[in-house]
Amino acid sequence: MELLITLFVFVLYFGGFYLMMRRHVFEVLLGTLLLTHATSMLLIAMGGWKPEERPPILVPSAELPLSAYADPVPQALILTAIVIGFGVTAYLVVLIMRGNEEMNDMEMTERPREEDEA
Amino acid sequence: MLPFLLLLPFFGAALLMLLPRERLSPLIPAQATVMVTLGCLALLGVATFLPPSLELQEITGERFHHFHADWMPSIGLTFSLWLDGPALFFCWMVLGIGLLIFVYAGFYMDPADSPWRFFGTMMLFMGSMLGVVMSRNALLMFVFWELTSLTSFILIGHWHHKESARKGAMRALVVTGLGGLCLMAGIAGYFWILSTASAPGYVFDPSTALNWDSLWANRELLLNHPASVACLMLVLLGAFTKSAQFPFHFWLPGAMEAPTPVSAFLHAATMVKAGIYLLGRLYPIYWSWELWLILVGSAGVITMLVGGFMAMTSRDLKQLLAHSTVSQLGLLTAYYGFGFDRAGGDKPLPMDLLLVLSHAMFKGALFMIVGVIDHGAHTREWTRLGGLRKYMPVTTVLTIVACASMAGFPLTFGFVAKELFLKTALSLHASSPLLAYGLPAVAIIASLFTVAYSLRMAVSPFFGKPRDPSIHEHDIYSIEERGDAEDDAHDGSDGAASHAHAAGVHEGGPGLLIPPGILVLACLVAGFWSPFLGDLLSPLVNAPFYGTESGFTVAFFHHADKLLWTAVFLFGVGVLVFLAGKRIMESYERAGSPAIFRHAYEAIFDRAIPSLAAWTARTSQTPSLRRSIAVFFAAAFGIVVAAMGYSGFGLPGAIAIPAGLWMATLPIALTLPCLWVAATHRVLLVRVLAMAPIGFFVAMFFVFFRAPDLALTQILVEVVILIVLLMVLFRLPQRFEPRQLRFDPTAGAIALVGALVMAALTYSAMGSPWRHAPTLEGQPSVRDYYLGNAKYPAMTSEEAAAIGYPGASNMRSGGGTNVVNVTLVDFRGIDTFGEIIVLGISAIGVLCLLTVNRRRRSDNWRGGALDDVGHVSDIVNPETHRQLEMPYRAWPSPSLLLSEIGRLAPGFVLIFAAVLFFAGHNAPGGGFIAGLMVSVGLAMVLIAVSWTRSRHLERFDFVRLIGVGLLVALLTVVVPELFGLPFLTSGHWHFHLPLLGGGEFATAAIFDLGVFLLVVGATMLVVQKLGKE
Amino acid sequence: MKGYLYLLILVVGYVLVAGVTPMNALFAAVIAVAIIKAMPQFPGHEKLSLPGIASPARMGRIAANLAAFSWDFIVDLTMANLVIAWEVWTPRDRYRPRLVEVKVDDLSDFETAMLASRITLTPGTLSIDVTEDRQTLIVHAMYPGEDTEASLRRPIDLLRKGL
Amino acid sequence: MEYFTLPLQLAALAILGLSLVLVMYRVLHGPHILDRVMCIDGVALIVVCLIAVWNVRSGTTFFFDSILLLAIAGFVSTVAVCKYLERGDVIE
Amino acid sequence: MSLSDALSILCIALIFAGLFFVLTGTIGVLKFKDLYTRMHAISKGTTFGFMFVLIGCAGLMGTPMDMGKALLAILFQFLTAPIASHMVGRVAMKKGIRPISSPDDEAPGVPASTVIRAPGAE
Amino acid sequence: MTNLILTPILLPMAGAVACLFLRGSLGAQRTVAGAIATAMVPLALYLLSLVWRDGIQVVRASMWPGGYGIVFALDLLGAVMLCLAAVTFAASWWFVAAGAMPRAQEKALVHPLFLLLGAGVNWAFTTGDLFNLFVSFEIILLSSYVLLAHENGRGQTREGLKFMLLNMIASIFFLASAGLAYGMFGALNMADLAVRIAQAGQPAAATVLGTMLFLTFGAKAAVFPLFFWMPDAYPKAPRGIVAYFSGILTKVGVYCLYRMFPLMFPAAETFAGWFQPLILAVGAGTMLVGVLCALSQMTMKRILSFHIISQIGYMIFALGIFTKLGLAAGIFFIIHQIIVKASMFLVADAVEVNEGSQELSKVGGLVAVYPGLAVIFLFASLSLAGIPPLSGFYGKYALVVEGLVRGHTFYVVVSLVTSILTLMSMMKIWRYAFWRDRIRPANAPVHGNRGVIVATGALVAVSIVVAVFSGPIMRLSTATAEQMIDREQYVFAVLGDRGLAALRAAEEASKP
Repeated sequence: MELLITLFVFVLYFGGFYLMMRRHVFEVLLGTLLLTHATSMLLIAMGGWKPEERPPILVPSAELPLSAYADPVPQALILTAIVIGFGVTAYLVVLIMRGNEEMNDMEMTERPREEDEA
Repeated sequence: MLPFLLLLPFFGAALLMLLPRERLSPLIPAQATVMVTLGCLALLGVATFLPPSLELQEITGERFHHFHADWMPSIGLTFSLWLDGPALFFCWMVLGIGLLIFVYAGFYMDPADSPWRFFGTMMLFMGSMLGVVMSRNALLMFVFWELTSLTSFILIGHWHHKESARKGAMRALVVTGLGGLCLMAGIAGYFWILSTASAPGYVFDPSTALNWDSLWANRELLLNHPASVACLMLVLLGAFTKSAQFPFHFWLPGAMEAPTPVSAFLHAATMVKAGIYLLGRLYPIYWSWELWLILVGSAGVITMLVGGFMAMTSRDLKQLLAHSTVSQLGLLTAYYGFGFDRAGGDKPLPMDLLLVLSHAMFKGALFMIVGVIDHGAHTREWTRLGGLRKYMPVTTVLTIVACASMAGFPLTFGFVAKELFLKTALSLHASSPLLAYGLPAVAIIASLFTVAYSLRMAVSPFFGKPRDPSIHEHDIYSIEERGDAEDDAHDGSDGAASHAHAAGVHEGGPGLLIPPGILVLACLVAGFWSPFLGDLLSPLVNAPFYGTESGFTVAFFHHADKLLWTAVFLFGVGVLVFLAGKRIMESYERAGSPAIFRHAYEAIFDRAIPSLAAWTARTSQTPSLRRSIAVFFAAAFGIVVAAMGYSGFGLPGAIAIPAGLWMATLPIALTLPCLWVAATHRVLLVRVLAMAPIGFFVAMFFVFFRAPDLALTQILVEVVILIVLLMVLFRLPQRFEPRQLRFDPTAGAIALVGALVMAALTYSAMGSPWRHAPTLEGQPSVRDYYLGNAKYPAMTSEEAAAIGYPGASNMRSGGGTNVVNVTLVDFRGIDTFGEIIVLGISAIGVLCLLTVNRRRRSDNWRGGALDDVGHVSDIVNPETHRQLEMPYRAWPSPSLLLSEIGRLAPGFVLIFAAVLFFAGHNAPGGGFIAGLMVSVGLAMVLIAVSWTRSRHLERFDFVRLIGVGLLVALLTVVVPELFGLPFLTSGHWHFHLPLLGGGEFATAAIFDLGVFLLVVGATMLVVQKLGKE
Repeated sequence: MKGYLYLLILVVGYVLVAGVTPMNALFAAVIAVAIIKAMPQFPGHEKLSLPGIASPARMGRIAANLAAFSWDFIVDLTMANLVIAWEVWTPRDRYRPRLVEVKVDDLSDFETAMLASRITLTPGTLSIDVTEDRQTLIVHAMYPGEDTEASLRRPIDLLRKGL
Repeated sequence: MEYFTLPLQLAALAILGLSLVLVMYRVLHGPHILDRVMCIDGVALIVVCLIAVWNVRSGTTFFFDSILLLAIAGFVSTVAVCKYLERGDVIE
Repeated sequence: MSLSDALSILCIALIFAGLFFVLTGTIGVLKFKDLYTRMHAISKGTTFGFMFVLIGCAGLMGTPMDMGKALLAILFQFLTAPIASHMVGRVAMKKGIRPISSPDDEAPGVPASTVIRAPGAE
Repeated sequence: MTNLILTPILLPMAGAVACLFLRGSLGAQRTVAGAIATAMVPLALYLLSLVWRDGIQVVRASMWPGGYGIVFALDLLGAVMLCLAAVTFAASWWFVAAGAMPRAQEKALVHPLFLLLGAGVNWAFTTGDLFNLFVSFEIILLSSYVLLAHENGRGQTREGLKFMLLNMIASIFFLASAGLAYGMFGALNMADLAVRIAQAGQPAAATVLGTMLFLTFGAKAAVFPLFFWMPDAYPKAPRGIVAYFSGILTKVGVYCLYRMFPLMFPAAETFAGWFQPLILAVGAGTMLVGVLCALSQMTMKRILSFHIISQIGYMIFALGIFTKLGLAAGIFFIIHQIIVKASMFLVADAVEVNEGSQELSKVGGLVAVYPGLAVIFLFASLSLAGIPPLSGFYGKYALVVEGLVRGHTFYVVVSLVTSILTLMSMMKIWRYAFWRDRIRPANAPVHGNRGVIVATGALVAVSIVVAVFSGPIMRLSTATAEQMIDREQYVFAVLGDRGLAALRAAEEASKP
């Protein structure tokens, strides 16, 4: 699993980084989505993977050792990160829309003119 | 006493700044300034004549008034003042001349010409100058040193409407500021040398290390350190720039754009002497170095020569004086330069108090006189003036006497000083004959110029016929001549002068003549009584610094043999030079004045640096978003790769993949084409759709990693983001333009490196043995702690006591079996608290974006997604699909089926959300997931039935819901405080109800409720506002 | 009536998922009522407040008809999938698709919707849309025959009887 | 449970994997955007099945919520995209 | 062989039956020539397969709650799958994608037997 | 009062909630926000005195022991930053409340957003957990995005987008680094992490992790190659609030760097070999590039924005020196910089509010009309340029001395060159806007607003206070630096004696 998740992380990061560097803002937005995914994958990998693990939901009846459960810490972190990413993305999406509305420019190569500062 | 003396002018300045200037007479500033100066003089008098009752200075062996307060002893900055000899002398000089000039300025300046600012700044300057000379600590001196530069800047630019004034001020500031920085670096260098030096018996004390006396006492350390030459150079740069020494002399003439009192006070009498003063302080340390001679001596004589020549060739009397000041400052500098290996023995020269004093007197007077001439004749160009003696008799007399002093004519004070200088120059001995004879020779040539321009000053304006008769008429050509016709209200050379245009050429009033008159008189008196003056000043030269036998032995014709002949020679040839002066000037002007150093300055500061700056801004700063991001990535990855390379970051060996896991390669393999489509397709919507499976695959990986909560959240977030994206999408252009689709190899390469870096980090971190190792001494790892304490209390009372909350042990446990949820609401509840705030802010932000100042520009608005996407030929493949030739028209209403059955479905969603919410603590779910679920359900309702059938959702104030959610969460965070517990402490109880069975309740559930409400509010606010667009 | 059915489904759904305890049932009822009351567009919102209790006989008839409807449905569904499977797994393409109209002018909106769903899950047919006047259901049929329209209307009767 | 042996599991997963690949072809290739939309729903269902089988394989039941959610997700996204394509606005 | 064993085997059989239908649906999606016919495949095949797989898996795992969730999911799916396909078909019609009338129909005219009244055309 | 150190976080949050409920009334919002903004200053000062007197203050969220639950720990560094944030916040708030922006805009939730921003900043200064720091960063960033684009015109959306995207990248780096910190060392608590890094003895992993964190916080602090998001965005921020942006937000990044390196990566083999050259080089580049870019700008706020960057370079340089005196100089510099930079922006805003523009080509001759503003500007700008005896000098000088003593001569030279260029560009503003003949843009508002000048003056007065009490403040900085260097204090406060013992043992073991 280590190799696989590494591969997945690689693929997602590659796509994310590449899209972030494109000229069209919408591609950049997709890039941020991919980067969020990639980072989630990176974080989930940090908990390690063992074949016999169970989800970190305790089974009171079965006296299982703690090592039988998956690491809850990265999961909690990712949950927080996903939510934050969600909030940021929602805002970003609307910002892009507004930016396009105002500047009529999806590429963002020019600085807005200073006389806009009225 | 000393602090009062020092701070009095500052208080005065502050007072002038704070007084209500509208209501008070504009004469008050001048009067106040004079009063303050008098007050300072009084204090200084007391300090001078009251014997210092304080302790004996160990090093200097003399008794001074001194004052010490710690400021920042660790970096060598202490508030140490003293009134040793030179300080005392300079204080008297500053205050004395200051008093005269302030009186003069009171009459000179137009009361309408910002007198508050002017006198306030003048006072500030006076205080700073006092600070410079009174500081015992070199760094403290630097503090005031910079203040003088600054006040000078403001004063030069007093008439800021003139471009030349602004330029001159800027130039003065930059040059002196640069020098100031060098000085600071030099002082820092001293501190460095002293702090790292070691010598037998030497103890480094940062608080006193930079005192002048301690610098002198430790001069051996300073001289023998390898960096001492660099330090010397730096400090000298400071002094040279301040005193306008070659090659930094050019700023001083430019500074003459200032009002005349300023020129007289700052740029003739006092501020430019600060550099000389500094040389005087350093001289006892360095005098035995030949390097000192080379640097200081040659700078001095060259400045003398250049200044003298420039003065000769000036038309403007004020410029003439400015250049003469440069020249005289060169003389003062050269005086110190000549200290090396004097014939008289291994004794350093006495401090040049006589020279300084004499220069201050005659130059201050002359500047004021030029002001009077300007005032009376409306021009300062001697090529226009002439025969003024008829109109300005007093001025004529004063000028002649002052110029005599400047030229060093016998019987004047200037002669005494000049004699002292020539004596020193002619007795110079150096290792190289070039120095030993060259420097005095140059100095003597420069002195010729001195005679010549003194004559020019004294003769040309006053005798002969007016060279330009028009100046007697009532015109204002002088204004035009100086090229600032733009503003005649404030123009003229001086403010007051402009009022006098109508009066023709006239003598100045008594207020303008008495102050220079006093100075001129003093020149004469001091000349006659110079032996007495020498006796008076001698004790002020600190004996230990300058040798026990130091001091001035002043007499006329002290060394009658050589000096007399030299003087005669000087005057004889000087007159000849004067006679040839006009021709020299004209040919010089024809040749075009080279002004190399000013041009060099301009080339550097007005052209090179701005263009370098513009270049930097152009290259480093791009408006393009894409390039910003690319550079950002490239830099970041480059640094990380370098870090890996440096640290020998390695990867653990490959780990075999268990058989059943090979299927996990499938989502990875399928992600690649998804990425391909997401990166290359022409239609935005298709790219969005291509992202959706990636989200599912990520959720799959969460499943592989046993993270049910994450899978749930991921899926829900994916859906909500899709809905939001779709709501926005049709306000964007629907398709990419072909040039936007080109592959970008650079981006690809950077992304490849970045992805490799991240993957390598992931892989190596997964192999780390430290993650689940027990932390500290026998404490469980974080993971084990969370798992172990989520349901059952594991904390003993001792442990509870150990962390400061005895008695808390019984309460402590998460009280739930879903460890992730317990972590979210309990172990790391504060993270969740922050996260919901982020969500709330984001929703509010969307609200703001959509409502505040919304101006939609119609031409920018690209709507009409329907047709745009529908008829795109590359979507509807023309080979396989042709337009349906059926009269099938658009439906005006939404789908019947969707609204009939689609509205059943949300009920399931909502009820399932309730399940997830209540189950959350013990099974996958929780407030956040339930909240998203409810939002999805509500969004589904809206999609199915449109706003018309859900008015209450349309009108609902979700901001308030966000507020309620935040409030609930905040209360759960804060309430434990009331019980004296740390915030967010939760408790949980089992309860049993009849008939219904038992249950469990944790206060964390209330927190979860807050989360739930906020999530619903935030998500729905976004959906609502976007949907109503 | 529809409201109660919906309520029942919701409560059962909750209990099924959350565990069969009285506590959960109570919870579920409260939440389900709240949901239905809060969302006026949910079926039954208007009628939920009426205390109309059907007679046991009628309830029994409804249950029986529902069962019949369900059985019919399951059979049809299975058939549909087998047909698709046959079409997919045999090399020859047999389908001759057409668009077919089904008159639904005598049905209420909800019944139309139910029928359309039903049609989608029957062999070889897929409901595409209802015309604007709500008179006709447009159906895509893989194997249209003469009796397609009639056979498609068959579930309506079952439905009619059921509710 | 013990009858669901590893080969069977792998076979089940392989079938699902194959289905996933096939349906992904439509998602990625189209040709019409509606094909993609329709098949995304299919992807969601197949992923659901994958998760279900995986659950059985790893012996946990905590993923049934995800299953329900994925089904909901597939439906909502399909409807939303269709509505977008049809009317330009998702919520009107 | 106990009852539970039998049930297990039944469940496994259900799973594989479901998988068969899922695969059928997906192959159909690949094989059929136009959008509408593909919709047949996906809306029937995968939904049906999904039901079997879910019931099978829930049966194997055994807790009633899981079965409840599976049933809820299936119910939901049956409720929504027709709607989804209807939405797709509706948009397809609206976008003017014409259905083919036979598998080898590449560029046919309007199918003769089909009469579609345009709403509001009269 | 167990939770006193959390009041600076919770109080503004409560205020924000109240403002959300009082959405209809601007007056009520102002009352609430103003009361909180004002109360924060004494509160922060009290907390500073508390920390000064009693040592590091620790609160353990939900009572979980340090290393497991989230720990909030306020040491001197954090307390100093809290004070600065509170002062800047108050000044900035009063500027807004004096009517710097149109009423309708101000009513549109500016106050709650600003309060949340303040809460987030205070949070970042207080927390002791790496991931929690990330969360607080997100609060800060999202509220600053929203505030930045709030006015919805003047190209704010576009600049807001750039600001947001580049910060998002930094956030992603942060998230990845936090994850890696857990993955590599198994801890998120910063003290725990410090102990574990020391225990693990894996310089390679520590180096890479530290580099990632450096990039993250460097990006937030707008250091040289990573600063693109900032100079275009800040001039577009709402009037008044921009002072808080400029004063505090980038310094949060600097604060994190100051927190991170002494605590986690002081080990010689990682720091001296890699981090020090890196930090110094980045610092030098930041100083120079920032100031050079500033020189070529023609609007006040853009000039000032680039100066933020340039001055960040000094702080980074101070970190690179990494000695007690160097860090003390850096902290002094931060103290000075936050206040002065905020007041500079307020000056620019005051000009904009009164004259309708802050472009140098459009305004001129202000010294005659607004003498008070001119004095304020002069104090602030000279202080920024490091002219003694104003507050900018001391930090700079201490930096120069310590740089020379530690042999970083090249960087000292760079800092001096930067200094003169700073002076030049400050005087450029002075020359254009304050000197010259009076120019007034056509769209200048009819009625000036003197209230904003008063708010500006108050902040400048604080900077003068800093200059006057530079001695005590230098002592405070030195004490702070001592506490930073002596990481055992922090570890002990957070983890107790077991943590301390573990740290000591690890340090013993790592010594050859």
